[in-house]
Order: sequence, then structure tokens, then C-alpha cells
Amino acid sequence: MTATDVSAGKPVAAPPARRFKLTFPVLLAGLAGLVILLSVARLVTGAHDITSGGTISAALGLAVPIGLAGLGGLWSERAGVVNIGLEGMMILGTWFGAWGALQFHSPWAGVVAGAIGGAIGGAIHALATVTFGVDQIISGVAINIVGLGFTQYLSKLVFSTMKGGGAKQSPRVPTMGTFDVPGIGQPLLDLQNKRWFLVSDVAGILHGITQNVSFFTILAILLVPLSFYLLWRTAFGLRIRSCGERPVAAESLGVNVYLYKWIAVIVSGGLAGLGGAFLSLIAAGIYRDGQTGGRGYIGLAAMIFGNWRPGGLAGGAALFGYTDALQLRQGGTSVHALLLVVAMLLAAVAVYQLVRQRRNRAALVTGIATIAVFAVFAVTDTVPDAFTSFTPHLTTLLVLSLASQRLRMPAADGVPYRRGQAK
Amino acid sequence: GGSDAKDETSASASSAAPEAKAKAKVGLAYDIGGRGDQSFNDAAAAGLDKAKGEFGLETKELETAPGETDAQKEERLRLLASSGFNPVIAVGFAYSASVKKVAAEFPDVKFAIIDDADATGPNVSNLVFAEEQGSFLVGAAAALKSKKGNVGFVGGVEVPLIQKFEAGFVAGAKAVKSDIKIQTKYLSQPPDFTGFNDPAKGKTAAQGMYDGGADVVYQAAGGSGGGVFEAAKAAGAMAIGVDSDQAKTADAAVADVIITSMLKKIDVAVYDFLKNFTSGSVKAGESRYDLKAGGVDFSTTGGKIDDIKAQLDEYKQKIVNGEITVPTTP
Amino acid sequence: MGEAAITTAIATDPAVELTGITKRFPGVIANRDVRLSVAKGHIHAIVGENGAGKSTLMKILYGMQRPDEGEIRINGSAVSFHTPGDAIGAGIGMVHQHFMLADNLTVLENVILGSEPRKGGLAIDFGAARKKIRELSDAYGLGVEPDALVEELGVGDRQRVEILKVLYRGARILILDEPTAVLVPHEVDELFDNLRVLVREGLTILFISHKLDEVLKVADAITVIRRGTTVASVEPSGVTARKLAELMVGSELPSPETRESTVTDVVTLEVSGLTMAAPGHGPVPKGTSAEQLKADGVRLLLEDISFTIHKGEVLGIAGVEGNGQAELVEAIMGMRSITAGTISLGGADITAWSTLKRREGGIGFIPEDRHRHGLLLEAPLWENRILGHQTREPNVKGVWIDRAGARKDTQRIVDEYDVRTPGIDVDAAALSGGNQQKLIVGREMSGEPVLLIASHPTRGVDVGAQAAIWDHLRNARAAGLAVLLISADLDELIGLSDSLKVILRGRIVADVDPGAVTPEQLGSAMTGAGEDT
Amino acid sequence: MSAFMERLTGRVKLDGVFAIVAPVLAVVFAGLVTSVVLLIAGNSPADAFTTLLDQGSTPRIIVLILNTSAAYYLSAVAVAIGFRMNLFNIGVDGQYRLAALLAAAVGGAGLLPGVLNSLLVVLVAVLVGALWASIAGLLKVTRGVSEVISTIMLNAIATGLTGWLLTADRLGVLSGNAIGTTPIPEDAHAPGWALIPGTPMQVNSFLIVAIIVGVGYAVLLNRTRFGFNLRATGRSEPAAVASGVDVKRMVISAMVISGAVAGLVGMPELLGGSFQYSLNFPAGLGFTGIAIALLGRNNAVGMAVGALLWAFLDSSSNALQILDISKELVDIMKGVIVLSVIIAYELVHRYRTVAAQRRVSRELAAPAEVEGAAV
Ligand SMILES: Nc1ncnc2c1ncn2[C@@H]1O[C@H](COP(=O)(O)OP(=O)(O)OP(=O)(O)O)[C@@H](O)[C@H]1O
Ligand SMILES: Nc1ncnc2c1ncn2[C@@H]1O[C@H](COP(=O)(O)OP(=O)(O)OP(=O)(O)O)[C@@H](O)[C@H]1O
Ligand SMILES: [Mg+2]
Ligand SMILES: [Mg+2]
Repeated sequence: MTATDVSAGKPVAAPPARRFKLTFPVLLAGLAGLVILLSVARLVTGAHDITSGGTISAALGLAVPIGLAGLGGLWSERAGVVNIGLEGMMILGTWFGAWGALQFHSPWAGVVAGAIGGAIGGAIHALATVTFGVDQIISGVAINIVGLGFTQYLSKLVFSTMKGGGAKQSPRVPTMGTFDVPGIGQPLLDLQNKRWFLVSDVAGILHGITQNVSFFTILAILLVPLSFYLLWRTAFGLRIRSCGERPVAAESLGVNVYLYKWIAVIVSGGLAGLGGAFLSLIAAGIYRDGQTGGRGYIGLAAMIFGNWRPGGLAGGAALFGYTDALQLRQGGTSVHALLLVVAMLLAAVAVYQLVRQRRNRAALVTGIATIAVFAVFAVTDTVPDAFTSFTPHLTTLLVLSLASQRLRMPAADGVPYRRGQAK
Repeated sequence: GGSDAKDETSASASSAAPEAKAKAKVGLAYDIGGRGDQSFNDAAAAGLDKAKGEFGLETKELETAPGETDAQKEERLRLLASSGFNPVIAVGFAYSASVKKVAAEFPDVKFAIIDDADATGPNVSNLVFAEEQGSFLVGAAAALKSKKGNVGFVGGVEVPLIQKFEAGFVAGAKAVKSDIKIQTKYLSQPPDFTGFNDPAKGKTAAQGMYDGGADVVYQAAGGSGGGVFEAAKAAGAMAIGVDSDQAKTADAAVADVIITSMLKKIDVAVYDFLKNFTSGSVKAGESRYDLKAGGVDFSTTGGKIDDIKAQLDEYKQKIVNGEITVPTTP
Repeated sequence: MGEAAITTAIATDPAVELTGITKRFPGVIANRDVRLSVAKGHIHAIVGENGAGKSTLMKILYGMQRPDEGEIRINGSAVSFHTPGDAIGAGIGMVHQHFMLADNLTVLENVILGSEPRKGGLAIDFGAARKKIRELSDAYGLGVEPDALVEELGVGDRQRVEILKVLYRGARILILDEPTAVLVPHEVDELFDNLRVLVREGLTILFISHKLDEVLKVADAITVIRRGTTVASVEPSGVTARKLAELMVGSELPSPETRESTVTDVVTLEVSGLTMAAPGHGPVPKGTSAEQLKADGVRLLLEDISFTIHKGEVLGIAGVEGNGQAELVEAIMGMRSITAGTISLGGADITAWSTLKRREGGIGFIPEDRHRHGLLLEAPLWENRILGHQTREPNVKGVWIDRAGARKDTQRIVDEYDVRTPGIDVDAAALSGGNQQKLIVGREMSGEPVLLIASHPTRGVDVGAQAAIWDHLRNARAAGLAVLLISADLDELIGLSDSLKVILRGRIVADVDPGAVTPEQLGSAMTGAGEDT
Repeated sequence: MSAFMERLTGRVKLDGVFAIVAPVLAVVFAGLVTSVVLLIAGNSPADAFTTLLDQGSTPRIIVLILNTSAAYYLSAVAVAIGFRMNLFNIGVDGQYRLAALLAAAVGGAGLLPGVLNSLLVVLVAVLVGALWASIAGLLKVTRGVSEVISTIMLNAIATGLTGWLLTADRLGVLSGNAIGTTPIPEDAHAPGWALIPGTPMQVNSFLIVAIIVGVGYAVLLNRTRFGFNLRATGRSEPAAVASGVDVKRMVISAMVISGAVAGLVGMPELLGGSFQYSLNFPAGLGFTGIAIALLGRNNAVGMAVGALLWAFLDSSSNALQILDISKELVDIMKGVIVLSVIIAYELVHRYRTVAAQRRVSRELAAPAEVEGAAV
């Protein structure tokens, strides 16, 4: 017998493959590249709104509810419970948020009430899925139906008796303070209005994120790193994640899987409720029947987009919020300019595929797409409202299909768990 | 030009008035949103309430659910008609086909439909409005008040009815200043009607317009309109309300940004219809509530447009006497 | 060392004492009046057939199941465990029969889960955890890297992580449920060395295994469980493996030996130059040679593999799990695309064929993981009969499923292969592992295959079923079937194969004569220890 | 254990019994919850339920329920096809709306006479639905995009496209405030029959189409090779792959078939009700379909019951309002029914699993236990 290989006897322990890793510097470089592209497109098309402070500020406002819903999804799915009921929990949040603020004459009471309202939805989901072990999608759909009906029912009972309220909407809620980084507001604005290459864009972006930011927005943004910290850096979070990856392993180490799943799903509801409360307290200033408009589903999509990670989902929410802000503010012109950005990005991808990956066919396809997008850009001046209305959705689809990343959901996500099932 | 509602007569004779002694039972079917939407449906409800108090009517109001078929709407009207409700009022053009069908089945019941002239019949009164005329006037007001020569229009959902508001507004603004910049935005596309219920989007769109140089924005966006006022308040700019006198109904904190509102007097139309019903003088066919009939108008609450009221009245006169014909499509 | 341990134990209290333990599951009495006394500092082995109730008993001791009756005493005092947490608190640790690891978490996270070191009350003290894991790993020679993802580990490493989990919690009583089932002899020896170190430090170990020679080698005391109850307590010095087996099952140990050769000259399967790149390198142009790929830094799962299997021949592939066996099987089945090489079946080039076409072409497949690849657990037996044969008689007529035909043939398999089931309408999940396996074997044989790929055909299967499966393989081989056999059971491999190849890191590194090699020699060849025979 | 229990858990086909017991129990439970809500709001549950039943049993309402449920059922089947292989097609909504608009436009053009025109309309709808759904399928197999995301996004895109197409200078015809496609000529309308005595209202022939689709669904899934492969993929993808199923092709086929059925969802209304696609065309049926598919456990008969129940509840909202009970109660009831039905199913399922195990073990272990005791 001849053994031709005499090296050590471990099985093929994978040497780290040449996998692309998104590190912080890479991310920064990517963002910088994007700003440069946007700046070029802005100067070529004259669509100065695409990097204005107003746009960035609006993007932030639109991204927050989606991001909070996404964070809600993250908590629940990291614990292995699919939460398609985010929309319903968000609706509960809009209602209770407004109600709390009005009842206790304080927007912060509304924040708390909104979170509690959403958490109640979460508790129902936990009861159905964790305790009774029913199909998680069914429970979520049911919660969406009940959440809507219940709040409409409550509005008729509560808001219609309030001055300025009605069966479909609440009175105007008390407002919350905003935050400005002092001293730089006006200079940044002046700089932005100079319309210089890159400088004005950066000024606009900085203005958007430093001026007139509501405290709720700051809270929401802080919840992203906080969620990361809690889920990835604490014992509590490790236990929650283990419930989503391998609940029997957790059980075998004395972790009370039911308890942690319950907590995670309730927190999930609370976060979605916060997203709803943001809508009624900050974004709109009133509760309005139906004001979530499917944002819960978008939040779910943002979470999947972000690969079940807080940073990723924040990115997804930001992308959605940004494109939504573009289309709502200066729809036709801004989205038209975005076409140029897309064309440039596609061109870059084509070059990358050709030079770095030596994938000629793929490069050809991308190249054709580049030309097509550019042609549309060149022959039109503006994009009709009917098309701008789905800019965020189309962008999300495009980015996902280009990134073609291998998303990885928690291994036991959606799998009902019952104690004592370990083999 | 429009014709007077009072002069409008239908070919067929209207049937006998109900006995005044018996309390009339009025059935009313709402469009999506229903009572409490602080917009279109509420205006109808206001007319109903007023008539109810004055004429001692018995009323029943039914709401609709989103995503219904015509058959389901028909059933609602049928339920009212067959349960002894007469007259039956349908709020919104969505009932067009159903009213036409059900009215034929119940020839003894009087029907009224708001915003629709297609459903005709000997027992159907069509209460329609010249929204474009009222919008023309507020468009003119916007142009006159705008210092930057830049105004905006936020529509809730891009449907022909709302496009009438846009068309009138644009025509009015251009009549004042032909090179004026007009920004328009619809918040959603049918059948996504969330554009009528999303104040956050209304606010963002209006902010975009103010940032884009507008200083007056007119909204025809139902429940999203509140967001437009919020944006105006934040930008220190002006806004124009719709349907009712929103300087009165909006929250005190934002009411002062509303320089005027385009009034669409659905309440008056409903009230008139019920009044005629009780007095036995209901007429079938189209009753057109236009400027001339006082069915649409602009409000002056708050005195913000007192300085230009004379000019607006001039435009009003021209429309009433036919010198200006306002377009209905953008 | 056995004698020494026993003498020390006599003086002290037993570490674990179970009396009258009874546990009923719906319709099954898993444990009935079990008595067990484990002396401190002993390695105490528990043996028994599949389903005898060993794991259940251990889970009861570990607080994962509550006994219906009976008493548990730890170090002399009676205890009542509600959760594994209670047992951990009492100094008990358990390595389960099936790995209890989360693939997508790191070794460190898997180890500390449930007893995390903290700083500031909330945050995990990763530094302290890492340090402690390294210390333990070094002290017991486990060689575990705390920050590796578990999914990147091989089975041996995983096993060590499991042990580390227990040590990390400072357990004084260790339960090891079939820890050697997936290990090669060399790894088993390493494990036993580790256990001896632990025992020297005063730990008590409960050890479950089906491999009786191992048991005899390592245990200080042996308890035999049969049909849920303890039937004997013996000392290793006083019994032979054969005697132990008879205590367990009441019958003789079957042997996997094949008598006369049935190998013919007709080539059934020919694999040449088979190469497969690891995913994550982007698309690799088809046909690039293994050399070229390696030069480009592409990691290869399979590298230039060539062999032939003749009609009537069993070719065995030996190797530590994770060295490319699964990939090789999937490549031949057409379930994974290959980078270079050709595969031909009966002279026809099937490299480009779909899995379905290959199956239709006469390849039968007994998968390594029957729950994952072999069965629809929530479908009745007769539907499982159709799986993999959904284009062939008697399961289908044209595009239609032939229910009557499929059911009739399922009944035939159940009868011929002695599948113990109340009927063909029960879900596959309701059968025990051995019976599930017999159904799969019967199904794959019924397509009259020319080539059978058998991955671990008797893993976890009890002795009776094992013998039956071996018989079926031998008979089919005599009838001209070519078999590619992959197994971790080296006796099985040596006994059944006509020729043997060793796979290491995706390459065939040795040809072995099954008639001459011992399991020990084979084991060291598999780990690349390089001893020539 | 009694012989009765023995029979109940052993030889009786449990599926048959519990398939009925579970939903009935659940509806009773939902009724209880609703009663509590009614009592809290100060309404009489007895009155409410009497009215509901009275209304629901009038011939007119029966016809309405039947006609409405046809569309609901088609939508549920479309969703269920995906569910059976673990694909979550949230996009049925966009698929049927886009399909109905384009089909309406083609039908309104009157290219073909009579029945041929109706067939053309249906064909166009099916093709458009299938094509639109196939985008999500293609994105999933070629780019790995989760169908949950892509179908949500495609719904929004479909809304934008229909909004753009339904304008006066494209497919729409403006009449007053309404805009719709050119009405489909009368000779192409779907026939209907006054089947229910006591009302001239007609039961639409698409009820029969829905039944045929339901039967087709059941046959396709349970009796064909394709259906077997689809279910196998849904139950265990690795096992399906090992058995020779081309999962990528199955994903696309399932999406295409789901989309094709989704294309039919708008047809009862288009060919049997409105005869044009207008602003009034019902939206949101795709989401109703999800709830009904889940309620009916993706089972052809279960979904039929679910669709009828849903249509009944929808039609009951008017009657409740006559009693001054707010219509939102119906939504609460729907949600509670869905939740209680699945919990009931789950409990029954657990009981069944244990019972089945008990049966298997007993039959196998009986001699063994005797033997074991003897040792
Ligand atoms: N959770 C459970 N529910 C129902 N029955 C169970 C459960 N766990 C075990 N059993 C039954 O108890 C019996 C004993 O199972 P156990 O796992 O203890 O066997 P074992 O001796 O460990 O077998 P193996 O050698 O295969 O590991 C099994 O045959 C099974 O029928
Ligand atoms: N946790 C459990 N819940 C329900 N039934 C179980 C459980 N564990 C085992 N069983 C049942 O016990 C019986 C035998 O299981 P067991 O795992 O002991 O068999 P096995 O022959 O050892 O199989 P394997 O080789 O796959 O481990 C089967 O009927 C199985 O369904
Ligand atoms: Mg076992
Ligand atoms: Mg075991």
C-alpha cells in the first residue's frame, strides 16, 4: 500500500476561501464612489436635488420606519421565528403611538405606547408560534388582519370622540423636539447651494444628517448598533441567536428556548411598533387609518436584503428611503438623473466582469443593459409619476439581482420548535 | 360654462313626493374611507347630519371595504333599498355602475350619486361638481401670492377626478403668470389608494416642492393633505386646502399656513338633495355644482388673500359667464 | 489500568446511582426499572441494541427528559432535574449522539452558550472565554481553534468541540453517547487518550458505543441494556465481544465477509480526471485542468480522480469524513457540477446527463444521510417508494402516478426486505432508522440498477438489519451489480469490497488490497499517517 | 384504553374526521371571541349572529357569495401552488391586476367574435400572469433573489405599470370621473345561470372554472409526476434533488403555473361583472388568497371552504352595519378564525402524530415487551 500524501491527518478543514468581505474601509470606499457618481450625474443633468440636504433628511425620515420594522424582523428571525406580521404590529404601533401621545400629552409617552402596542402583537405571534407551534406565516398573516381591524375598531371608539379627531384619524399629536449640530447648518447650506463638484454634495449630505433631526430618529439609528451589540456581543443575544440556529443545542445547554423566543418575538413586535409610532408621531404628526401602506413588508424585504444583519438591513432601509425620497420630492428629474447613475454603475460592473473575472458573456449582457439604460436616459427628459412611484422597488430588485450575494438565513428560521424533540 | 343646478330638469317627470308626515329613512353608502375621513366622505356626512337635524330624518350609513367588486357595491345599495330606505345616496363615482343597475330594480326609490353623471335613470339624481373651476381660482391665488413664481400641486392618487383639480390649478396659475413654474406630484397610482392616507408621503413631497423653490402648494390628497400643511409650516411657506375650509378644520398649529381652500360643497349638494326630497321636488338627472351654482368656491378664512380677492372675483366672474373655459384634464 | 480504577472505586460512594428508572413514551416503554451504579473515577460503558433505551436513560440523567418513576442520586444525594441547566449545575455534562452544534456560530460561541463569562453584567467577556478555551484545549490536547466557524470543521473536530463544551462547564460526570460512531480508529485512540487523562483527574465517564471491542478496551465496567431494562453488569476482563453481543441481542454477530469474487471484465463505471472546485471562486471555465486551477489558487474539493468499477465488483472508498466522499458521490449522481473530467456508465458518456437521466440509466443511490437525501419523512411509505423512480414503472403510467402499482410494489419491498411497519400508509418518519434504511435499499434495488452507490448503508442500524442489508448487497453483486461503497465502518468496508481506494483531501492517495489490510492499517492510511503496508 | 379510542386513533382514517372537526371547533372558538368583543362594545351577539345567518341565507346573498368566492378560490389556488413547494408568491396581487388590465384591453378591442373573444381574453390573462410571475422565478434561480422580496417589489411595479397604461392616451377611456378600458363586447361575456331559486341573480360560469381549476390542482398535485416532484421539492429539497428533480426548473414551472392561475383571478369580474378594467376593478385579492390558502391548508377542498367562509364574512359586513355594529368586527373575526383554525389544526396534528406513533409502536413492540420482560 502506498500512501502518497503524508501531511497531517485532519480532514479538509476549509482554508478561508477567497470570499469577498465587506470591511469598513471597503464600505467607505464604496460610499465615496457612489457620492462621486451622484455628483457627476447631478452636474450633467442639473438634478440638484439628488444630493441635497432636504433629500437626505427626507430619506432618513422615510428609512426609519422601514428600518425599525426590519430590525423587528431581525430580532424575531434571529430567534428562528419568521415574522410576516410586522405590518400588523406596525399598524398597532401607529395607533398606540398616537393614542399614548395624546392621552399623556407627551410624544415620548407615545413612543412607549407604540412600542407596547407592537409588543402586544408580538406576544400574540409568540403565543401562536412558540407556545402552540403553528405555522409562522399563517400566524403573521392573521396578525396583519387583526391588527388592521382592531385599530380601525378602536379609532371609532376613541379618536372620534376627541376634538379634531375622527373615525379614521387622530387629532394632531404633540410634537417632539429636533436636534441640530450647532454652527454648521448655514455654512453647509451655502456650500450646497454653490453646486460645486463633490463639495456641494458632501455638504448637502452632511446637512441632511446633522440638521433638524428628531430625537426619535436618533433613537432609531442608535437601535441599530444597539441591536448588534445585544445580539452579537452579549450572552442574552448569543442565546437568542442560538435559538434561531440550533434550538436543540441551546436546550441541551440549559437555555430556556421558549423564553428566549418569546422575548425575541416580543422585542420584534416592540420594534415594529416603534416604526409605526415614528410614522404617526414624527413622519405624519397624526394617526391615519392605513398610513403604514405596506411598510412592514418593505421592512421584511430590507431585512432579507441585509442578510439578516443590522448593518445590512440599515443599508437596505437607507437605499429604499433614499430612492423613495428622490421620487417623492423631485420625482421626474431626480429619477431621470438616477438612470445615469445606474448606467455608470452598470458600466463599472461590466468592466469588472470583463477585466477581473474574465466573464465575457456576463460582461456582454451587462454591457447591453448599460447601453439600454443610457439610451432611455438620453431620449427622455423626465420620468412619469407612474414610473417614479416604483423607483425604490425596482432599485431594490436591481441591487439584489446584481449583488447576487448568497444570503444566509438563520438555520432554524421558520422551523417550529418543541421542547424535548432532541434526538 | 356650467348650468345652474336649480334649472336642470330631466326628461322624465319625477315621481310623487313621499308623505311628509312619515319620517323619511335615508340610506347612505360611503366610498372607501367612510365617515370620519375628514375629507370627501365627511363632507357628505356633514350634509346628511344637517338635513337630519332640520328635517327629522332617520338615517343609516354603510361603509365599504377596499377591493370590492361592483356586485358587492350593488348588494349594499340593494340592502338599503329593500330595507325601506328611500332615498338612497351613494357617495363617489365608484358606485356608478351599481347605482345604474340597482336604481332600475327599485323604480320607487330615489337615488343620488355624487361625482358621477354616467349612472342615469328616471329615479337617479347625479350630483356633480366643477372641481376644475374652483381649482382654477386657487391656482390663480397661488400664482398671485407666490413671490418666487413657483407653485406646487400634490395629488393623492393619480385618477381622473384628482387630475381635474390639477388641470384647473395649472390653468389658473398660468392665467396669472404664463411662465410660472408648476411642480406636480401624485403620491400613489391606482389601485394603490394609500396616497390618500399617507401624511408622511404628503409631507415629503411638499417639502421637496418647497425646497425646489415653490412657496405655495395646493393639495388634493385627502388624508395625506395634513402632511402638506406640516411641510408648509416647517418651511414657513403657504399651502392651499381642499374640499372644505381647511383653515377652520385643520389643527390650530398649522391652520395659519392655509391661505385659502378650494371648496367643494358636497355637504350642500347632499343637503339640497334631501331638502328637495322632503319637499317632494327631487329632480332626476345631473345637478351640476359649479362656480355659478356656488357648488365650488374658494375660502377667505384668515384673511390671507384679502389683498387679491378682487382679482379672484374677477376670474370667477369670467368663468361664470363663460369667458374662460377651464380644462378638465392636465 | 482497569484494576487500579476498580480498587479505588470500592472505597467511595458511587458518582451516579439510578434506581427503578422508568420512562414511557406514547406506546413505548423506553426504560423500565433501570438500575445503574457508576463508581467515581470509572469509565462506565453502556451497550445495547438500537432503540434499547440508552440515549433515553442518559437524557434522563442529563435533565432533558423527566423519568416517570425512579430515583437519581448524584454522589450519594437524591436529585431531581427539570432542565439540563439543573444537571449542569450538579456537575454533569453530556455529549450527545447527534452533534448539538450550531453550524453558523463559532466554536467559542457554541462552547460558552448558556454559561457565558461576562463583564459588566451584560457583555460577553470574549477575551476570558478565548483564554479559557485555549487553556482547556491545550491541557487535554484537543487542538480546538475558538474563532473558527463550526460549519468549517470536520467531524473529529466537532467531536472535540462537544467534549470541550462539557469540560468548559467544569463537569465532573461526563456522558458520551456514541462518541466514536463517526471517528476513524486513529481518532478513536486520541479520544480514549483524552478520556484517560480526564479519569486520572477524578472525572467519571459514562460511555455508550456499539463497537464492542472499543468498549472492552476502555471501560472499567459495562452495563448491558436490552429492550429498555438493564440485563447485566459485567467487568470487561470477564467477557469477550461475542459474549457481550449475545447479551445484547441474543444472537451471533454477523460478519460482513464476502466469499468468492464475482468481478467480471465488463466495465460498468469509468471515472477519469474528475475535478471539482470549491464554490466561492466565481465561475471556473469548464475543463480547466486541476494543475491550472491550483496554480490560480482555487481550492479543489476533488482532484483528478480516476477509477473503474466492473460488473459484479464492489469498490470501497475509505477516508475520514469530509475528504471529498460526499462530493464524489454527488458528482457521479449529477447533483453537483464538476470542473473537469468525464464519467461514463456502461460505455456511454454521462458527464452531461441530469440526475434523473443517470438514475434512469441504471444508477441506484443509498445516500449517506437518509433523512436528508433519501426520504420524504412526512410522506407515506408508498410515496417514498416513488421517490427517485418517478419516471418508471410500476410507479407511473405516462405523466400519471400509478398509485395502485406503486402501492403494490411498496408492499413487495416491505415483505422482501423485512421492513417492520404496520402498513404502507404510515409516514416514513414513524419507522425506526433501520427500517427506514431497509426501505431505501429495497427501493434502490428495485430499479434493477447496474450501478449502486451506497454511502454508509448500515450506519446507525442495528445488527440484525445490518446483516440483512449486507446480504442484499452480496446477492445483487453476484447478479452483476457494480457497487461503489463508502463507509466509515472499516470492517464493513474491508469485508464487502473487492478493491479499496483511500481518499484524502479530495485525492485518491492509495490502492489497498482488502484481503490483506487490517482496520488499523487502513485507518492510518486514511489520515495520511504514511505507514506503508 | 377503550376499544372506541382504539378505533378512533387506530383504524379510522383520522384525516377524514379531523379535517372537519378542527375547522368547526375553530369557527366556534372564533365565534366566542367575537361575542366577547361584541359584548364589550355593547352589542348583542345573538342579534348579530342571527342577522348574519339570516342575511347569509337569502338567495341573493348566496349568489353573491358563490360569485365572490370563485375569485377568492382562484387566488388561493395560485398561492397554494407556490406554498406546496415552499415558494411564497406574495405577488399574485400584481400578477392578476396586470393580467386583467391587458386582457381587458385585448378583449375590448373585439379582435375575435363571441366566445372566441372570451377565450382570447382568458388566454391573454393567463399568459400575462404567467410571464409576470416568471420574472420572480427567473430571478430566484439565476440570481438567488428571494421570491418574498421580488414578488413584493413586482407588485409595486405592476401598480405603476397599470397606472401608466390606464390613462386616456393609452388603454383607458375616460367617462366622467371614471376611467376604464373599452368594455368587452356583449357576445364575449361569460354566461351565468339563475341557479338559486328566489332570485334572478345569476351564478357566474367562472364558478365552474374555479371548480375545474380546483380539481385540476388536486389532480396535478396528487396524481401526476409533475405534482409529485413539486410536492417532493416542497417537503425536502435535498431529497428531491437526489431523486433527480431539477429544482431550478421546478421553481420556474411552479411560479409560471401559479402566475397563470393568478391570471384567472380577475376573470370572474372582468367577463362576468364589470366587462372592463377600471379604477373600480377589485384590488387586493392576492392577499385574500394568501389567507385562504393558509386557512385551507393548501388543500383543494379546504380552500373551497375557506373561500366560501371569506365571501360570507365579506357579505355580512353590510348586515352588521344595519345593526350599527362597525364593519371592522368582520376583520377581527377573520383574523381570529385564521388563528384559531391553525391552532386547532396544530393541536389535532400533534394528537394524531402521537396516536400514530402509539399505534405503530404498539403493533411492533408488543411481542418485544413480552420478551424484554422475560429477561
Ligand atoms: N422523544 C421520544 N418520543 C417517543 N419515543 C421516543 C422518544 N425518544 C425515544 N423514544 C423511544 O424510546 C426508544 C429508546 O430510544 P433511545 O434513543 O433511548 O435508544 P438508544 O438505545 O439510544 O438507541 P440507539 O442505539 O439507536 O441510539 C426508541 O426506540 C424510541 O421508540
Ligand atoms: N423525539 C422523538 N419524537 C418522536 N418520536 C421519536 C423521537 N425519537 C425517536 N422517535 C421514534 O422512535 C423510533 C425509533 O427511533 P430511534 O432513533 O431510536 O431509531 P434508530 O433505529 O436508532 O434510528 P437512527 O438510526 O436514525 O437513530 C421511531 O419510531 C421514531 O419515530
Ligand atoms: Mg438512534
Ligand atoms: Mg442512542
